Formats: sequence, structure tokens, C-alpha cells
Amino acid sequence: MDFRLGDEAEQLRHDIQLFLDDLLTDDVEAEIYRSGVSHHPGYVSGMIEHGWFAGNWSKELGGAGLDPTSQMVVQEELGRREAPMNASSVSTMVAKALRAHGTDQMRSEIVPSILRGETICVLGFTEPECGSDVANAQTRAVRDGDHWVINGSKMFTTNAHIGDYVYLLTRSNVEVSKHRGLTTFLVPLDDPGIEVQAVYTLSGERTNIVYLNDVRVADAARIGEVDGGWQVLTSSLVDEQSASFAPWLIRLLEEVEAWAVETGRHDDPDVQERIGRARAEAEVALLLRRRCTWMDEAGIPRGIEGPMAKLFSSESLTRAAQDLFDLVGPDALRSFLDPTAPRAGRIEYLMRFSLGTTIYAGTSEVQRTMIAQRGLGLPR
Amino acid sequence: MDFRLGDEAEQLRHDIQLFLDDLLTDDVEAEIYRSGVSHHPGYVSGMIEHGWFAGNWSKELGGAGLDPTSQMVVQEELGRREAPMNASSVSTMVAKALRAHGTDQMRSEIVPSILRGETICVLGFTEPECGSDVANAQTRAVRDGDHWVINGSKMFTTNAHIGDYVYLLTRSNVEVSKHRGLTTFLVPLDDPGIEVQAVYTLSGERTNIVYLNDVRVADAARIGEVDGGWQVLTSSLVDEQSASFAPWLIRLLEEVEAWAVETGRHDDPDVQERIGRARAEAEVALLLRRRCTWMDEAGIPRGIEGPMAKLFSSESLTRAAQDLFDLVGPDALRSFLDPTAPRAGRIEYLMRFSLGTTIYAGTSEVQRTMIAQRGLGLPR
Amino acid sequence: MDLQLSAEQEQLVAALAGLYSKHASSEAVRKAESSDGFDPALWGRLTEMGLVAMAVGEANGGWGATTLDLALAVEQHGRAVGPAPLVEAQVAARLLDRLGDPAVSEVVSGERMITVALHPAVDGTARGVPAGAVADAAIVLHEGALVLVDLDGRRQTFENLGSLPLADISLHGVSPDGPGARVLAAGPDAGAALERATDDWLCLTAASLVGLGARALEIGVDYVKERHAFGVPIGSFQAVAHPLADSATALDGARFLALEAAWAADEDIDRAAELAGMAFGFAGDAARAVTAQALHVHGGYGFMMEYDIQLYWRRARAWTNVWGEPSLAYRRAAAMRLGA
Amino acid sequence: MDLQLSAEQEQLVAALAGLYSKHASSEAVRKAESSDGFDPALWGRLTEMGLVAMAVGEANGGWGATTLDLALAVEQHGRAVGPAPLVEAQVAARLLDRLGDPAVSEVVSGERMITVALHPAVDGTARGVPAGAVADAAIVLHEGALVLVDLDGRRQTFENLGSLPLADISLHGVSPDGPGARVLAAGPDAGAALERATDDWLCLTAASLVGLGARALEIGVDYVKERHAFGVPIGSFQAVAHPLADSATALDGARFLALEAAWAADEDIDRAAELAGMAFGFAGDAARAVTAQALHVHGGYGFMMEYDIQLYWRRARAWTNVWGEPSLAYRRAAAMRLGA
Repeated sequence: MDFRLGDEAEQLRHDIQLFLDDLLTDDVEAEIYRSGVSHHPGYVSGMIEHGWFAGNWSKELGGAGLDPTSQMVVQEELGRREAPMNASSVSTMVAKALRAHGTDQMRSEIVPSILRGETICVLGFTEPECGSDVANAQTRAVRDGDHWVINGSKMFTTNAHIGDYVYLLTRSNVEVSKHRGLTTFLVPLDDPGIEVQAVYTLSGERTNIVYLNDVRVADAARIGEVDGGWQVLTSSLVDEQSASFAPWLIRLLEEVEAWAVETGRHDDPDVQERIGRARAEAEVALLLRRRCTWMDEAGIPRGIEGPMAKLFSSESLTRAAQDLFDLVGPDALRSFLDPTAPRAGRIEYLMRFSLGTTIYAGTSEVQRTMIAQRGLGLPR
Repeated sequence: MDFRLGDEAEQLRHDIQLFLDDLLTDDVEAEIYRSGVSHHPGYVSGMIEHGWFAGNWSKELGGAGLDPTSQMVVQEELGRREAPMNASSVSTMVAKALRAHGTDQMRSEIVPSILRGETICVLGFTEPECGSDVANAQTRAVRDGDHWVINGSKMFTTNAHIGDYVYLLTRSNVEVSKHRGLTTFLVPLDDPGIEVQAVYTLSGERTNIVYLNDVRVADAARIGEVDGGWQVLTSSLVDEQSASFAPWLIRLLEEVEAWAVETGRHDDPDVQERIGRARAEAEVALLLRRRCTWMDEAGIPRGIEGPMAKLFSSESLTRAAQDLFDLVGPDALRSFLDPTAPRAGRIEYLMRFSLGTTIYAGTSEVQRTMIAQRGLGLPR
Repeated sequence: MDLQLSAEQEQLVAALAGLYSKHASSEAVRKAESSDGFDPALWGRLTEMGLVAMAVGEANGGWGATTLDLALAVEQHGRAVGPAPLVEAQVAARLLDRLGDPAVSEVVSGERMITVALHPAVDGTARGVPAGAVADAAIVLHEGALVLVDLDGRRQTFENLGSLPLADISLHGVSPDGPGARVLAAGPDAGAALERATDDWLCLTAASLVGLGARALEIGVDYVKERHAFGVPIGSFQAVAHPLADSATALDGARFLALEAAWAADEDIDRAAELAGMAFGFAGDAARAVTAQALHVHGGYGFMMEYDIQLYWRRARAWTNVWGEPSLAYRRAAAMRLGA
Repeated sequence: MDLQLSAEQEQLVAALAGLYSKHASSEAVRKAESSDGFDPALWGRLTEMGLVAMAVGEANGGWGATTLDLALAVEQHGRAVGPAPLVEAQVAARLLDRLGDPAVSEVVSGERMITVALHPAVDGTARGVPAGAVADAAIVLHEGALVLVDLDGRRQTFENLGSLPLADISLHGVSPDGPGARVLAAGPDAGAALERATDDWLCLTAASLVGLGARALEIGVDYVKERHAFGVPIGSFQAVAHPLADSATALDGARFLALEAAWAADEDIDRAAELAGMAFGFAGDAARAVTAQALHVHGGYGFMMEYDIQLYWRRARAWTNVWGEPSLAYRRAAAMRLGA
């Protein structure tokens, strides 16, 4: 066994840190936060310049060709510094689905454009009436010759107001079981039948609800087979299954440790106990995510290791954020970016942020059910 | 609002304390613990002498005629001192069912004998294969003329080895739905077809498994209607629904507080925080139970107040026992009655004891489901 | 034992429930968020109705309500997460009443809003004073004396998680006989008076948290009855239902504990201060747990500003950190109990 | 990064799994409970197989195994809740090895069982020394010196929750050059050596707790698959399944953390001691949670001595309290990290 990531990966970590130190000045961080959008031109161009954008894509396909460990280190650092990566990450995730299941035009034009940072795609799976039960999507796609007419609405379509396309899950067939009647499309967001409405969240992020009203798209906008949307979707969600919030937990700890030292509280046993526990959980969260990468590298098929990494990291982040917020005391209430706040209020921000992590990318309940049934073999 | 219990009840509390101080010498406590049986002749005779045995029975029926508050105070003190009351409590609970549903002979002979402390009855509901799902009892009772032939086994039949009768739930009809095919009997434990086998528990208590092998009883041993056992049972389980472990939690706190003062740890903030939290929970546990009594006195029908009192008191006892055990540190490991143990090891004993409280008299899961469905109106 | 409210108490509760449902809707609460979390119109109605005057004894022109009455009133305030510093105004009024200070009459009449700093000033600043952003004056323990100080020009407000009217108060240049300041008590009396006010604040905030938590539970329960997933209402899943059952139980307990603490204060029972600390700790834990659960069971919607549950979650966290976290209240209670 | 065990490590684990399944059945564990929680036959097999000798460097006649190898070994020991003080013997052997004390050869040969007191003696008594009931000698920090002391006539055993061979050791009358005692180190070296031994103990006990927890999880999972209530296996209820899923996750994490701590000790990485504390804390929390859950889902049977799960619950609580509770290990780790 060897828990080191290797010199190459650690050098990469160092390089990314320098890039992010340079990019994420206090002003830029404030600007990004106030915009509510996790996207920044300097971030995109810098990542492309350094060859870290779409890091795990092979060089032939226009990516950086990073091995899984290096790609993981990139993710760890981007998360720890809360880089404005959401629009890019989602777009490259969509690009991956387009490469695997898209039309020739999607593969030859849209995918390269995404990799040049010129095209933004957003996810359109969740609906107002269905969250965890994604396969229950009700947005209807009805065939009309070589076109489709789409009606419905999609929720939590983050970046839809700045995006070019929505990767849309629709119900194309109501006469078969729910998983078999789904079809996915790549729909341009400038279609006149599309209305994007802002939705604001507790962490200050703007997301959207997208209404689709008689949206007509050519059959060429279809991704994968007719009624084959579930297969397309599940193959493109693999990445999400190893989402880890360990980097955010580490950032939180860095802030709280700095607070403890600044205020001289670091020799208080209560402070030590609470920081020590959260540090142990952060290390575990990191290790559970790193195990997934090691399995990928060793060619071992993953079972419930991704869900474990996601579940533990989000639950431990939420636990620690609440506990360490309390530890900081009444001053912790001061808002992110308020000039009087300790550590610029980032602890306050991270507590709000933490709440969402046990919900999106599969709720904790969904993860626990997966682990119980697939991992422990418990009956349904 | 008035949170006082009244002078009469507090005088009664004082009187019981004197009685128990007198009875429960260290030697007697050790003897009871080592016997594994919560029964003691001095306890029974003393309670009868003071008129506290079957406290809430009217005087005409041979009880003490205590009002609900007084009876609650009796229960609080017996629990706090862990008086050897199990055999008596169960017997009077059975007596109540016999009075309501039993034959004339049961009402005129067995009930008075129970009230004189001369007859011990035990419960025979649970079976090896069914715990929470009591209505699923499989012990068969088959009618044979004016007799019944019973075969099966009963689990956790505490005191069966010293008892006279078992209050037995049987399946008398396999052709109707499970709640409708049950019949209850009062079966003498000296029947040659009955075998009582000892089962030892984590808290040191002896319980039993009872095997019934072609046990023949006259129809006169039946309690209630044929196939009417579920009604008999539910009416006699009402008492159990307000079981509270608050008194044990208070006892635990008294021991831990004494330990803190003896060792000079009482000014340590960590000690204060943990004792303070447990004290708050103990007060809540007490209040939730007292609410039930107040409702009984005010003639307000109870809904889920009993389950709340049971759930909270057992969960808070378990939480506190584990936390305060830790607080005492390595010395807490020393066993109950070991001469080197702090506070005679009662903290160690109570931690073991606490584990059972979230299981018997309805598991915490059963209580939560009742509260969710009946209290909050959540769907099944 | 009698857990029944009196007819007058029932009336008070009903009147307040009506007032808050009309004048402290979630729209009003949201609107107030952009103005220091304070709604002057609501405040006007509350003072008109006598919600501050009731806290003052009859000898000083008030209504002489019991602490229990106040607790029942602020429970309704908590249900609505009312955008006005009712608890602080009541606590300050009681403090002035106890000290027999003439400012009490201005408080009873509604002319001035006076608040109290829950912790002594450090280096000339009282940090994070509740209602400091909107009150006319504050009572602050400063250099060993309890001082009533006008807040104009002395406050610095700050944005905060709970959208509460908090401010840092500078005592710089305050002199006992100078303008805009008056010493209310000095020496051991000053500290003792603040301790007593803290007990009141803990007890009444516990009651508010119970109201807040009870309403959050209703919001959560309503949602999980309506919302379907996998073909069934999500409230039928044990993972959803069981934590809510625990919270319902804890909130019932928290309510009786808070009311017992208030009753004990009225009856001058030895354990009153200890019960106040325990009530705050337990109600705080319960309110935090239920708001977090109710938010979580909303799925993505819980995280949206548009849904009301976040209003409750933010205030549950904020109200339980203005003085300090629940565990500090447990310490306070146990220190009293253990005589340490 | 490489999380694969070496072929030799796989062999070691397989050999130990075989040994424990043959010679440390639950019957054997129960039988040992009535003799200080110690099974001399098992101990004989363990020493024969070199489980203590492996902890000692080759220069002193041992096998020079890594800490990681030891951790993998004691993980198997933990799975069986083996009735023998393996961790303590290994930790003491390492300590003697580091100090170059001649007693190390007797330990390697299996002639003597030597243990270590995890806390300094107070007023001439080392309380609750693990393996103190059955070891021939103990290493104790006494009046600033690390002393190797023969235990005959010096021990007082006591019954305890985990049925462990604990004893109080009296140092009364021990003199450095007297019979049955030898000073191993004095001054700052003595304290530092005990600290280092404590790190070893925390790291290896963490690994044992992982094994214990993993086996308890299996017992619980097997039970809830078989046991039916309300017509379905109880493992299909979320209230049963979800906590077990959390425990499975925590145990996987605890395992990697314990192994990382062991690896870090071998590689002399700065954070090694910090990781040992964190590993003990986290593995302790995980083992406690999973044993409590697995016991609870057994219903009334979990509370019966006849079922094995109570053996695991009692040891999980006891192993995590011989040195001190998990939170103290978190404090220790953070104090190192924060340089306080």
C-alpha cells in the first residue's frame, strides 16, 4: 500500500494552486459570489491554456489526457478553492454524453466548441414534480414528421440563462414502463418556445426553471435512440456518482483552524476536539473518494464506492459546517463578504452551501438505499 | 399552568423513599442483581402493607385507590431506585386484564391472590419468530371438546420460572386474517407440557423461553371471546404505552453528578455540558410522561402522548448512558458490584440496561411509526 | 399538576395568532429582510397591543404579566418568525422595571425601543447586540457598570445569517453623566442584573424557538404529505417519517420545558435559572433539528429562497447563536446545579 | 496511490483468518470470559505463529514487520474479538525494541508476556492497565521513569464490561535496582517513549476496531436478511437499512484511515501521530455505532447473552475506553496539528 499520490500529481496540485491564487483575488471571488453564477471567463481561458479543461479527455479528443489521479487532484483543488467551474464541468459532462451517443454534427461541431470554452450546456433532467425519481420525467416529446414538439418544464437548470443548449430528458412514449419511454435531446436555449426563469438558492447561487412551450426541434437534435434515453442518461451520470465534497470540508477546516489560531482558541480542549473530529472525517471523505480513483486506475469495476464517497463527504461536510459554525460563536453569524465577519464570512457561506450537498447529485437517502441494496445485499 | 404535583403526592414520594431506603440495602441490591430476578418478598409485603401495591386500583377492588398523579409518583420512585417490581407489575397488569375479560373464577380467586402478592403471572405474547409483530403469533390452540390443546413457544417470558400462570396469546383460527384468529388464555405454569428454559440478558436479568408441548387446558382458562384475543390484548397493553424510563435517567444523573463532585470534575466545562444536556433531556422525559398523567386526570383521551413518553425516555436514557459512561472514563468500565468501581459500578450497569429499553414495550421504530401516522397524519 | 392554559392565556394566544397571520406573513418577513430584519408596522401593532407593556409590573405602569404569559406570547412570535425584536424589548423592559429606572415609562408607552446587550462590552464595544440595529437605546454592561446608552451614532450594523437587526455598539467616550448615557447599576448589582436578564432572554427565546420549530414541522409535514416520489407520498418513507416523529416528540418536550422554566421564574422556584438554560439548550437543539429535517425533505426546493422553510432554518441557527450555542446553555445550567 | 495489499500481506491475512476461525470461535471467546478474558491456548498459537516477534526489528531477533503489517494482523484479531492481549504485547515489544532492552528477546521467544500501562502511574498505582491481569510484566511510567516491573503480587484485577484482562498495578516499594524492576528510560526520553507507544496503541487499536466493526456489521446484515416482521425481511425497512449503510461507509473509511496511519508511521511521515489519533477516534466512533445498531436490529435477541452481537458491542465500548474515549483522541490529534 502507498497513500502518496506521486510527485507528478503533487506538482500538478502546486501548479493549480498558483493559477487559482492568481485568478481568485478577493474582488473576483466577491464578483463571482454576487453574480450567483459559477462561471468566469478568466477561469475558462486559464484552464484551457494550462491544458486542464476537460482534464481526463485524451489529447486526441482535445482534452488534457490526465490520468485519473491527476484529474482527481485537479478536482480536489478546484473544489477546495471553490473555483467557478460549474458551467464548464456540466458542459464537459454533456460533451461526454454527446461523444458517446450524439450525432455526427454534435461530435464534430458542438463537442469541440465546448472544449474551446465557447459553448455552455446545461442539464434538463429534474422537473418540478420529480426529483429523486428522475425516470418519472413528464416533459413530453411528440414526434411530428422529422421534428419533435416538446412541452413541459425543467427545474434546477443551473446556467440556463447563460447557456447555449439544454441536455433534455423527455417522455417520448407513454405506453411503456417509465424507464423505457424516455428520449434525450440537445435543445438550443434560444428557441422562442423556451422561457428561463431565475430561481435563487440558499447558498447564493442562481439556478433556473425552464419552461418549454411547443418547442420544435429537428430529429437531428436527438441524442441516442428513440425511447433509449435512460441508457444515455445512466451512462452520462457515472461521473456524478463519485462526486465528493471533501475539498469543501477541507476548505472549511482551513478557515476554522486559521480562526482558532488567530483568536488564540487553539489550545482550548473543546476547540481541539471539534476540529480533530472534523479533520478525521475530512481525511475519511478524501480517502473514500481516492479509493474510487485508485479502482479506476487499477481497472477494478466500481460498485457502491462512488455512492459511499458522495454520501459520506456531503454528510460530514454538513455536520462539520454546523458544528464549527457554532464553535466560532455569535461572530459566525456575520454574512459572507460582510467586512466585519471572521474569515470574511466564508464559514457562514459554507454552512449554507453544505445543506444542498446532501440533496443534489442523488440525495443521501438515495445513496443509502443503493449502498444497502447493492453493497450489503439487503432486500428491496 | 402549574407544574407542582401537590403536597399529597410529594409526601407520598417521601414515604416511598423512606421505605425503599430501608429495604434496598447494598446487600439486598446485590442479592437481587445476582439473582437476575426483579422480585423480592420484602418488597411485595412492604408495598402491600403501605397500600401501594396495585396502587391505581380502587380500594373496593383491593387496591390503594391512588389518583393518577400519586400512582405516577410511586412509579417514578420505584424506577429511580430500581425497586424489584417486575414480577408484581406484570402480575397486576394481568390482573387488570382478568378483571375486564376473565372468568368469574379468575376474578374471584386469582385476582385477589395476585393482589395479596401470592400469585405471580407472566406475559406470553412474544414468540421466537415474532417480536414487534405481536399479532403474528403462531402458538396454536386447537379446541378439543371443552378443552384446548396448545403447542408452540413463547419468548422473553420473564419470571416464568417463579411464576404461577402465563397470560398466553395463541392462534385459535388460521382461516381468518391474523388479528382475528387470536385467543388468550391463563395457563398454569406447572402444567407437565410446559418447559421453562433460562435466557440471560445483557443487563443481568434472567428471562425465559417457554415451550408448550400438547398443553391441555380447560375452556375455563380462556380469557375473553374465542378469536377475540386481539381486543383483550390491546386493552391490557394501554399501561405499557406510557412506559417511561425517565426515572432511570435521573438515577444515572444522580450517580454521575455524585461522581463529578467526588472527583472535583464538576467545574470542568465538558463535564458541565454533558451533564447539563442529559439533565435537560431527563426533565423533558419526565414532563412527557407527566403530561400523560395530567391528561388522564383531566379526562382528555390520549393519542400519541404515551408513545412519545416511551420513545423519548428510552432514547434519551440510551444516549445519556453512553455519553456519561464515556465521561467517567476508563474507570467506568469496572463492573456493577465490583469493589473498585466508581459509584459501585451502577453507571456501567445502567449503560447495559439502557440498551433494552429501546426494544421492549414497543421498539423505537414502532413508536416513531405510530407518532408519524397517528400524530402527524403521515401516510402509511 | 395542571397543564391547561387559563381562559385569558387562551385569548392572548388566539389574539396574537390572528395578529401574526395578518401582519407577519412570509411576504412581510421577506420584505423586512432588506431593512435590518425589522418591520416598523408590525412593531407598531405589537406595542399598541401592549406586548412590551405587559412585561412591566403594574407599579411601573405596565400590565404585570407573568413570565409564562410572555412565553406564550413569544411562542406565537416564533411561529411567524416575526420581524421585530420582541423578546429583547420584553427582557429590557423587565430589567428596567426591576431597577425602577424612569426609562421604563417610555418603554411602556412605546416611545422608545430599548434592548439589552447579552454579553459585557469588551474593549469598549458590545458585539452583536440583538435589536442593536433598530433600537433607540441599549443596556450594556460596560466597565463594571450597567449603562443605558443611546444608539444613534454608536452602532455598526452587519449582514447576518438570520437577517436579524444585530449591531456592534461602541461605548467609546461614554461617560456616566455625559449626554445620551446613564448608569443603571454598578458593582455586583450590575452583573447580577445582567445575569437575571440573560435568564429571562434564554427562557423567552426558548419559547420562541418552540413556536418556530412547531411551524417548521407543520411546513415539513404538509410538504411530505403532498409530494410524491416513486409513486407514493414521500412521507410514507421511514427515512422521512421517523426523523419527523422524533422532532415532533422533542418539540412537545421543549414546549413544556420552556413553559416550566417560565412558570418557575414566576414562582421564584430555586431551579428557575437552571431550567431557563436547559430550556434554551433543548429548544435550540430541537428547532435546529426540525428546521434542518424539514428543509432536507423538501429536496431541491428546500434550498430555494422562494420556499418558506429556509426562513425558519436561518432563524433557528441565528437565534441559537446570538447569545451562544445550546451547549453553552447546558454548561450554564449545570454549573448552577453543581454549584461550580 | 496503491491500495492493494502485497502478496505477503494477503497471505498473512488469510493465515490469521484461518487461525482465528479455528481457535477463536465465539464459544472460545465466551469460555475465556470467566478467566480474565484470556485464552492461553490461543495466546500460545499466536506467539508460535510469530505475532509478537513480528513487531520486533530484525536487529533484535524479530521479524521486522511494518506497522501496516501489524495493523492488518490485528484487524483479523478484532474480527474475532480474540481473547488475548495482542495489541498490547505488540506495542510493548516495539517499545522494548526501540529502547534496545534485553527483555525484547524473551518477548520474541514467547517466554514472557509484557504489556504497557497507557497512562502514567498516579500515587504509585497504574490503573486499568490492559493485559495487566495476565502479563508477566508491565512497562509503567512511574515518577518520571519508564520502569519494567514484574506483576506477580502487584496486580489487582477487576470485573469489567469488556471481559478484558485489565488490572490495577501497584508500584509500591518499586526501586530502580530492586528485584523485579528495571528502569528502561528516564527524564524526557521516558515520556517521549510512552507517547510513541501510545501512538502505536491508538493506531493498532483502530485497526482492531475496524475488524470488530466489520464483523459486527456482517452479523447484523445476516440477521436482518433472515428475520421477518410484518411479512417482509426487516432489512427492507429504511429504518433498519439506512443506518447500516452509513455504518458500512464509515467502516470502509475507518479502515483506510487506520491503514494510512500505520503506513504513515512506517514512512515516518510528519502527520503519523496525528493520523493515529484520528484513526482511533474515527474507528472507535464507527465500531460503537455499528455494534449498537447491529444489536438493536436483533430486537430482544440482541439483548440476550446467547447471541454473539453483545460480545462485539461490549468490546467496542471497552476497547474505546481503556485509554480514553474517542473525543480525547481527536483532541490529541488536533493539539498536534494546531501546535498547541
